[in-house]
Amino acid sequence: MTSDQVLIKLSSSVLSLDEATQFTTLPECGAVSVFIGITRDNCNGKTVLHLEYEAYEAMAVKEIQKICDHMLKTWDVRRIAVFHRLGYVPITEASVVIAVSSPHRKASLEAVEYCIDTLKATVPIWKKELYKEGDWIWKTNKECSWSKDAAS
Amino acid sequence: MTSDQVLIKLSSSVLSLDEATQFTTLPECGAVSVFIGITRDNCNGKTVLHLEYEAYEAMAVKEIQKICDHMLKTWDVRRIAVFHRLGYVPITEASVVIAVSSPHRKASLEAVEYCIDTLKATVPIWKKELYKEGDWIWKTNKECSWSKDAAS
Amino acid sequence: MQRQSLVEVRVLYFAKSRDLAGTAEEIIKVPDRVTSQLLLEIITDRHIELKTIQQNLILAVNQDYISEESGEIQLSTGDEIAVIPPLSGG
Amino acid sequence: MQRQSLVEVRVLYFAKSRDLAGTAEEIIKVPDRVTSQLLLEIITDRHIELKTIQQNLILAVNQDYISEESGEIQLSTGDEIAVIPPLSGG
Repeated sequence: MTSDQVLIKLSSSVLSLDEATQFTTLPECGAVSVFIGITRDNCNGKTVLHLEYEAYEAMAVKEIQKICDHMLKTWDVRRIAVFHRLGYVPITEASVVIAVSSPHRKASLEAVEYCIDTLKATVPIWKKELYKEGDWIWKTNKECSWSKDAAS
Repeated sequence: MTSDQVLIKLSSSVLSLDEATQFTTLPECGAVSVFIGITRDNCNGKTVLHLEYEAYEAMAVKEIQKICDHMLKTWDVRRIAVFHRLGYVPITEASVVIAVSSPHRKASLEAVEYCIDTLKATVPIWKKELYKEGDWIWKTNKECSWSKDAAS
Repeated sequence: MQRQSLVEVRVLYFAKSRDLAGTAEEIIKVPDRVTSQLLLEIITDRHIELKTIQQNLILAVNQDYISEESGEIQLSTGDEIAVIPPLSGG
Repeated sequence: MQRQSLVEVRVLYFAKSRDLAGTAEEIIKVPDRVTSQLLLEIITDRHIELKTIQQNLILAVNQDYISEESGEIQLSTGDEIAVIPPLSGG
């Protein structure tokens, strides 16, 4: 969904970094800070083949919108793009792209960190990690407050 | 200049965000943090037409390499790209692109902030800001320790 | 306790909760006034395998997280309940 | 003071220092042992207009910043001195 200042996408195809940075680039903004979360090839010694992401889509968008509202209230940021991948994601492809623009850099740097941290804590999206040995596991973010056995 | 882990470029053409993120993306890295410094259209109420950047090129590369060496020693980061524009830069084009990759995001987020802050304080590059009214000024970063009248 | 009616709600299951429940969604009848704890109990009684991760589940009603702090919740026919395992987005 | 020789060095001027000096570079003779303060004095004596921003200049020798803390510096023929105004990169 889009408003003037926020662009949120859940996508089953490759996320566009260019689209995120183009949406956030404004003449009055001297800074764009970007965070890209990428599919790693290993976790705790096991070789990861690929990921599969699943979302409660309507609520995920709603929770991301809340995060963005808080960012717009807290920092002098002007545009925010948050893209999250769904479905099959191979190694080294992006699972999340966040871009934030501000007139001066401190705001965008702080806001992008807040965004990824809070996304991991509140947005109903789940990652299945599939291993070379054929097994798989649903992961848990350590940021998730109701997990009793938070792993990475 | 390039090494295995660091890519530094001073360029008179458009900086490539794709090149920076492709260089830094590695299978063992779950995070890439990016900072893009963009040409703003105004400064203290004056309309900026464009910028012109100048560098003491050999020393600029050397100072950027020192920054990167410090980042590699201080954080678990794996690849760093630092691109800076030289010459004429129009409004909304990037003057600097920094990308940093790490297995986990905290390192890349902290390191990219350190990089832009320290670049502004130590790297011999100068920005001339040209205004609509026909005048211009050589700017001063407030991070520059030997400036007696630091402005923005 | 106040007299209660039953309402029909849609329950959605995701990730590990869907694997354990054996379904992505279902329609069930629940009391129209419940706490989140009671609602979770009702749901995990229907799918016993969910008991193994009950401590790691929370619920959302109409796309808003609820918790014990939410107190007693008023439900209506057609409401959507989501059974949410620990998150791993980002 | 120890007996001194003169050496030929290349001096580079950038940004505002180049505007005020009226040149991007020149070859000059300087003592082979100097402090940064003395070296800056020698350079700004050659280009009086630089006096207006002398407080905002530092020097680099062979691409390394120097300062009063550097103490006395040994110079050789062919060394490169840069006159560096306040930075504005990034």
